[in-house]
Amino acid sequence: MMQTLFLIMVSAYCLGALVALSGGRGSLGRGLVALGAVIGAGAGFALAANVILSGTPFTLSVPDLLPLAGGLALRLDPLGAFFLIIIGLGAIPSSIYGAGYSEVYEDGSASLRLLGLALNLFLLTMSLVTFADNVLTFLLMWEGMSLTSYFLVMTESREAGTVRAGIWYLAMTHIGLALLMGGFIVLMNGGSGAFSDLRTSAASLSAASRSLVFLLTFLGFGSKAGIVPLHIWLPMAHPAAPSHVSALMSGVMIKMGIYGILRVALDLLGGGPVWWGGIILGVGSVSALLGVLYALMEHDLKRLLAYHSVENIGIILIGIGAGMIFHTYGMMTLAALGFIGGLYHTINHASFKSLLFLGAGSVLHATHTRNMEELGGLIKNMPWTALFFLIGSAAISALPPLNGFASEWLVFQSLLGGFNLPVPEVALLMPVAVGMLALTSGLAAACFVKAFGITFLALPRSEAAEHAHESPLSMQVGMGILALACIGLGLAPFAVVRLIGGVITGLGGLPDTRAAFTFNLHLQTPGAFGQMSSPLVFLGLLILLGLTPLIMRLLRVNWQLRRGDTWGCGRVGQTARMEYTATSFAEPLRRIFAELYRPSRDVTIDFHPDSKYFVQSIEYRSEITPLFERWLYDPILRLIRFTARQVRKLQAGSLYLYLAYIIIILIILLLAARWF
Amino acid sequence: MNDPLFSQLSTLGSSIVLLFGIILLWRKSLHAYIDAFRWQSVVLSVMLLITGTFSNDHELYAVALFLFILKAVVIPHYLERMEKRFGDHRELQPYVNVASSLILSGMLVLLAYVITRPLVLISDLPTRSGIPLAMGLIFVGLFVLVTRKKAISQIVGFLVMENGIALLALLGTYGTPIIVELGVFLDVLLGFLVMQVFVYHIQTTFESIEVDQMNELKH
Amino acid sequence: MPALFQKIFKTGLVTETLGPDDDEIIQLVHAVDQKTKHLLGRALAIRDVDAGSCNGCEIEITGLTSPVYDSERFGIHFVASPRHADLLLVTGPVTRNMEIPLRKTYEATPAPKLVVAVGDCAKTCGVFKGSYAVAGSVDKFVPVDVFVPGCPPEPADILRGILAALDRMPRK
Amino acid sequence: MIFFLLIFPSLLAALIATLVRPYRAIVGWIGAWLSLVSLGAAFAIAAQVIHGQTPIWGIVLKYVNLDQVLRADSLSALLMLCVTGVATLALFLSPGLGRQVTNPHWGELAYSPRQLRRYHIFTNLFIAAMLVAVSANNVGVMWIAIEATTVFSAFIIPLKLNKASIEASWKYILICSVGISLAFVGTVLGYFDFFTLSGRAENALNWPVLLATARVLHPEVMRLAFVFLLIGYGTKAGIAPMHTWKPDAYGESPAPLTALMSSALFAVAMYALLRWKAVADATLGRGYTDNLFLALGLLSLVIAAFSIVLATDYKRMFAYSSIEHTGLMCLGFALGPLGTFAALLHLVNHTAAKSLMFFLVDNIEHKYRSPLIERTRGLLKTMPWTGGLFAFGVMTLIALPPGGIFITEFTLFRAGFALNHPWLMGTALLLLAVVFVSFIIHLNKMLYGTPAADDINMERPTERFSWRIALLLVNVAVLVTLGLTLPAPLATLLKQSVAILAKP
Amino acid sequence: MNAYLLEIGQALLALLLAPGLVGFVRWLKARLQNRRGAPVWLPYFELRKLFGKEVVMSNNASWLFRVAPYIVFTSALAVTFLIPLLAAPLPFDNVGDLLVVVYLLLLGTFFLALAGLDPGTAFGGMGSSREMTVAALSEPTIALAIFGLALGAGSTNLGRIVTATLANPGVAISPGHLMAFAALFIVSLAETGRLPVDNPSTHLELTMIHEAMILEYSGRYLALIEWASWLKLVIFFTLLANLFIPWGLAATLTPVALAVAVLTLILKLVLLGLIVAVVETRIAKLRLFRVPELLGMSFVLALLAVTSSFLLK
Repeated sequence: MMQTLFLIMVSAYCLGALVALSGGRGSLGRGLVALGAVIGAGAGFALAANVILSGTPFTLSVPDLLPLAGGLALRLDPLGAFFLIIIGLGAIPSSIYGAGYSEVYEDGSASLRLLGLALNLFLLTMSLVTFADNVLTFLLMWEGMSLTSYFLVMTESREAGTVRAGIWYLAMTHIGLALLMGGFIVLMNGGSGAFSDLRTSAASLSAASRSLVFLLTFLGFGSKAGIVPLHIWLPMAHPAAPSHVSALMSGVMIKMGIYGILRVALDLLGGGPVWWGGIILGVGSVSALLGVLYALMEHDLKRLLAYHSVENIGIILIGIGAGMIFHTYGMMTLAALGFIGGLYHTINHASFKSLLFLGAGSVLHATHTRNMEELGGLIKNMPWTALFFLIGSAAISALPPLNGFASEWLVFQSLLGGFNLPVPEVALLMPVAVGMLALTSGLAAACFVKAFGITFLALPRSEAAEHAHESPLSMQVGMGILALACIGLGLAPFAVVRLIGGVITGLGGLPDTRAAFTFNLHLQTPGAFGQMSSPLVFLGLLILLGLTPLIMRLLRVNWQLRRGDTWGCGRVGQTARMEYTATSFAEPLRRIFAELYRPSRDVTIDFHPDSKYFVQSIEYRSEITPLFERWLYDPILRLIRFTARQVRKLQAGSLYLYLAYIIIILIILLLAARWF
Repeated sequence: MNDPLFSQLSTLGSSIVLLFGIILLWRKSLHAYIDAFRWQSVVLSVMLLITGTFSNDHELYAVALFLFILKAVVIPHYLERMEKRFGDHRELQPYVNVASSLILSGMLVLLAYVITRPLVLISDLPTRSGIPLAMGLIFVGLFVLVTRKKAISQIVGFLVMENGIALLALLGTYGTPIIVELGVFLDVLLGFLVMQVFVYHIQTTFESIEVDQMNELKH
Repeated sequence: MPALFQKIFKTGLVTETLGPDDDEIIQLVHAVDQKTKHLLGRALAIRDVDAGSCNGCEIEITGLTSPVYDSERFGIHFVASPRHADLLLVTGPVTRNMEIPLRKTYEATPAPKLVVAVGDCAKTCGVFKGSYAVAGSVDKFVPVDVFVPGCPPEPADILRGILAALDRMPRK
Repeated sequence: MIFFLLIFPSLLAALIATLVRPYRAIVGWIGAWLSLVSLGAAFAIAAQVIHGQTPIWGIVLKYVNLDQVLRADSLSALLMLCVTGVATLALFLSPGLGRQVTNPHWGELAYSPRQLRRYHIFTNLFIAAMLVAVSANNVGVMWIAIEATTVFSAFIIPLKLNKASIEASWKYILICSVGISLAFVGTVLGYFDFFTLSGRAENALNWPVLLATARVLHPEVMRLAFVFLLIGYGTKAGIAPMHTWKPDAYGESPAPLTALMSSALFAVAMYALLRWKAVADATLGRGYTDNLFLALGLLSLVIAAFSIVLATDYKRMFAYSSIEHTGLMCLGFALGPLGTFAALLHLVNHTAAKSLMFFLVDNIEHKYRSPLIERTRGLLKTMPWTGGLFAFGVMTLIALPPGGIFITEFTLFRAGFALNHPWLMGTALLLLAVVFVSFIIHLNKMLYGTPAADDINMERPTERFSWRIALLLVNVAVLVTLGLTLPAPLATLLKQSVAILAKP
Repeated sequence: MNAYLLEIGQALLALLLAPGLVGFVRWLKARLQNRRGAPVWLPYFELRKLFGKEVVMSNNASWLFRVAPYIVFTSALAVTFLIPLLAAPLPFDNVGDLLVVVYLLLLGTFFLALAGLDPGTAFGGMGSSREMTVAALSEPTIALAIFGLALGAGSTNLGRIVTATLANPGVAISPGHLMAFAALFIVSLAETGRLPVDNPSTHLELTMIHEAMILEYSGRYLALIEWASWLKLVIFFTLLANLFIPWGLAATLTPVALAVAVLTLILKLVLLGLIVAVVETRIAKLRLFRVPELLGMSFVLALLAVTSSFLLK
């Protein structure tokens, strides 16, 4: 059964890729390419569900491939299966959506062949990452995933900025790979690369080596996940890619970083000293806060969403970091709570971020702009997209009863458990994280009021937005599936938590903590630290929402409604220029966090030539300082360029110099040979 | 003749060979370079003959003959032809002036002594005391290559270095096996011919055989 | 802080009380009180529209909210948006520039609604009559329920006007 | 006999090219098809070696004992495969075959018959010299053959006589000649040691004999000798700081020669160095040579990495990439059996990848008529096949899967960490990251965008699939195969070679 | 069954008390301004009036504009089922804890802010922007205050917090508790749009926060929104009162106990109303960009509260 599903998965992706390679044009071609991806993802989803429900891993080993490091070893355990489910969750709707979305490339502005090929291979390699059971298989699939996604990013290579985005993406991802490679190799300690051997060899490593492995892999996976300050590729690459690819990258691919962190830190290394968790927690908090703060300043819809991915990865890491800290102190139930919170947020983020990117894609599809300042009023022409985007916005803002809330609630709960920690210094991390997490979610809500409000509400700010049209059915279906997932995941935390509880059982010595939770309609944390029931909250809201108008009707409330002009203090006509803009919406926060943004303001006023009392135009420009670019990346790049310029001088063109090198090295080595 | 005499002779010969190498550094005209090289080669062939006699190694006679023909006759001939054609009789302007060159070459010979110390200690040949001189000559040849600006002077430097190697082989091992020796001669000849061809090319393309103007290709 | 509250308590209530045997004006006010109770659930939201007045009327209107008159005790309060308002208090002659805003304000007010034109100018354009900038009296543009004469009318007059307008309120 | 089949076809081709004047296309074709014989012979030798036989050249002349002058073990067989493989490719893709003679579009880049004749003579001689070098039993003969490669290749670097190519070849000749002379000094010193121990012997420079006696040789002498050999052959292999000729020569030679030099010639020089390293290791123990290799390897990596950052000329960029890979292989050969294995496999991969790159670069340069990265934009649009393969090649070179270099670099780093060189390997990883990023930047510039020249049509790609592209797909196939799996015969060959080179 | 009736009853009670509380605060403020002021029950009449009026809606507004009031109202109303107005623990105690309460209120704010943007006026956008800014900045304080409360009780469930404090009265005057109370009080002022953050009776658009968002609303929608915001005041006051000083809450569902509970609740609300009125009389509205400083102070207070709880544990 599992074997068959696996074969279906691999062959469907491959067939999809082949169809793409043979052209993949026209609605049939695009449909077939998408079909391959959908079947592949579906089979993967089924396989993963099978593994999780049955609890028995799926294994497959091909020793003839990659014989240098133990062959291609595949093993899908529940943890991998969980992430495979996330892939399925993101891939199925995105592929359906992509079938419609990629129609815009039929005019030859991008290669449909490359897009379809890379998309299917991307999904395949990403799926296989979760299967990898030895180091080389893992790295190979990891790199395959990065490479194919790079080509996906480069789809619209003619657009300005895409090439730059591609470079940054590939560079960051490769630096990540180098770190991973280093980490894994230290972990292998000269032995075999099979994960089962690594678990045993990890125990024999020295504490310093273990910590080195942890740091290297954390940074390596973190660069993929988009932790601050390694996040800078996200806001470049995600907007550049086609939207369904952005959805996959942001919704699914960066989660592989989370998978890797869990796999290595928890599973292979089996946990470590408390500062590991502290680092994860700290990085998570900072990522969450900075992610959302930068998102607030963004007016490019997709860049905004990309920064929110940084934020949500931060939230996930807060949960995981808390879990790691508890794990260190042997507080397994609380540890499980932290991990469950993190993982739950992972799958939730996959659903709502994919949904939001697909929504942004629909907007882009209809208006050809991502600049929020040129959008507006789309809710009238694109009601479905607006509804789906609204659901996504509410979910990402952690509004009950949607899924974002359920997981943030769990993360909060695990942090609140922090007062049980025996060491006060460590325990004090928790309230700080609580504060940052709360600020983050508040700012996220503000940001999505901006994103949804400026994009979809009020009057259209440009010609394009005015003539927007609803996206085709396939795109709506893709978004609809994800919107349902957002609602469903929000309403069934009891089931999801149970599943995740099963997934993490046994990792790093975590016991089966499922019994510590109650799993009826209420979600109850261990020791009844907190309880809630999102289905009941939903039900209650629904009942009240129904009852309120009903009672109002019964009480004979005046039900008349008259349409009129917007009240604007009596001004003659309302135009879009009078609306609040995204910039002005974010202005208070820009001022409040000016220390961070260090905004530059540039106001130019043109006066009428005859009189300085008549202003002709005012140009206002304000930019925020890109902190990390300026203080982290620029110095490194400058250093490299400086070194490069020095090294270039070696090759100065003079033959005498070249011969002199030979003599000098000869003399040095001869003297060395004589005396050393 | 007995061993001490042979030892004396070989050291003397090596010294003379090295001296011709150092003379190069002192002289300033291409013509003098070629002359020095020619005489050096002559001394080297004589040494080969002597060594052949002492060690009863008849292959060395053949080697000596080859060496003489190649390095004392053929190559100097071609060098002179080139010199006549391209030499502008101006003094060579080395990168390092003569005084410094001499001091540096002295230091290089000293370095050769230091480096070849184990060789001298290990070897039981009567010729062993000349080994440092041979190594010194190799260094001096390299030094000429690095500091002299004309293509022809570089060729001479290279040939001097080759002589140094031949001397080293002679003093250390009474010459390498004949097949290698023959191959080496062939290579030297071919290499010289290629270089010669290139000197023509350089002259026609750059209108001068000053090598230091060839620094367009960089970075 | 103690000083502030000391002063508050020392001063006591400054609002004029409404005894049953007071003069006519206060009787009126009582009437308004009664009316609003019945008609508008005792809460009357007023939006003031300055259609071009000399601001004399505005000063008097402001007097309404002062501690002395304290119109709030009758449930009369001023609001920031005509959407929230039940009654428009229009002052001054309607200038050309205020013609459209006045109409729009009227349209923006949800029914049931009333219009009280305050001051002589609102009815006759007063001294501004004939000015190139004046478009006409208030009733030319919106249906006026009550005119309150006076230049400017006293707060009590305004209250009376409001009362009269409430009489015209359509019954449910 | 088998050696005859290996080496003679090239000599025959050179002879034909000499005799037929003026040059005709048929000469090139004959040479190309003859190279297949060499390739077959190389495969036959490899097969014999795998089965445990040691082919030798069993000819005894009266005065000169040629009994074992040529001999093949698995290391030689591996190198023969590399050399003949690239040689076949180079000869088939040589100028003078098919359309390249007459295409007027190329203007000054087209070759005259005289140049083509020269090209075909010396390329074949060059190949023959390399084959002799890898099959020579006597390290002296090996030296001679390698010296000969310098001479032959020097004739064809300036196929077009212009300032740049003459400058490049003069530098090449002098640097390599000096280097190779130093290698001879090393050889002489090695022989000196043997000589002082056991007197005069004709077969003393035969590698197996040398290896067998190596254990009793004097370490002091061997240390000196190895320094000379390292500098000498290292010059030829392009190890820093003796690498300086590489960018110039690669930048200015005709593409097939560059391909041969960057992949085959480099491998041959490395091979010579490895032979001597085995001997030196037997005398000195592993540590000494390993440290030298590590030091120079790392230096090469540093210089190459930072030179690539600011590269403006894509041919020179690939030359620096060669230096980078040289450095990596040096590291590998110093890292025990596993490292040696990885480095050898890396050598094979690099041979396939680099030759592929230089043939593609040739296509690109013909189209864009400029080696500058700045002027070479929009490759994927203008030349979809070349551009695609180019992207594949670059990505393979910077160790992205599915190219084989990914696996070998991984194994190499594994070996390094296993031998407790974390700082060294960490530095190397960082440098590789610098290389990676720089390459990606350059690659992206070339693949996308709009070309500077007006006459290059962006909208309708003119490049079609041809047998020239198909031939290059062989390289791709090799790389992908080696990236995903390791065929059993090759594995045996590699393991045997490692056994020869690295005694654990 | 009785318990569920109690749930409904306390929701109705909250709905009923909300206008009265606002009216009381207004009346008190009027008295402190030496005015007679409107009667306490005026807000009830306002509601009745607004429900009786028609709705005028902007042409630019979308369906969201019409849905938002219901969501705002419903989310606030839903909260009243969760908080211990009269008794603890409630039957719905495990449906939602303090975090659910906070996020349900955020749900209302979210939609109200969207509705503010919908008609496309500058004021609406301004109000939304400011409202979300203040809401976001007060979030961490609330979360930390919850943390502090939960620390004492070992749970975030409201019922548990109440019972824990009742069982251990000393907690109520612990420094952590007091500081958390102060912090939450400041945030309550911000969240419910009171001075010094927002002036509920301002007519000046440029200084508005909450009012600016609802400038476009009229009739029944306005009524719902106003009611919801008054409800919010009750909710926050109840939280302040009953979580920190839980005495008076009915532990059993006897009529007497409930009557006492109602009375104490009203008493507490009156007391808090008094405090608010005094505060509002005493201090002026802060400039918008000084609000973060105030909220920052409350955050520090909350953090200190938590820290001191840790140290005293």
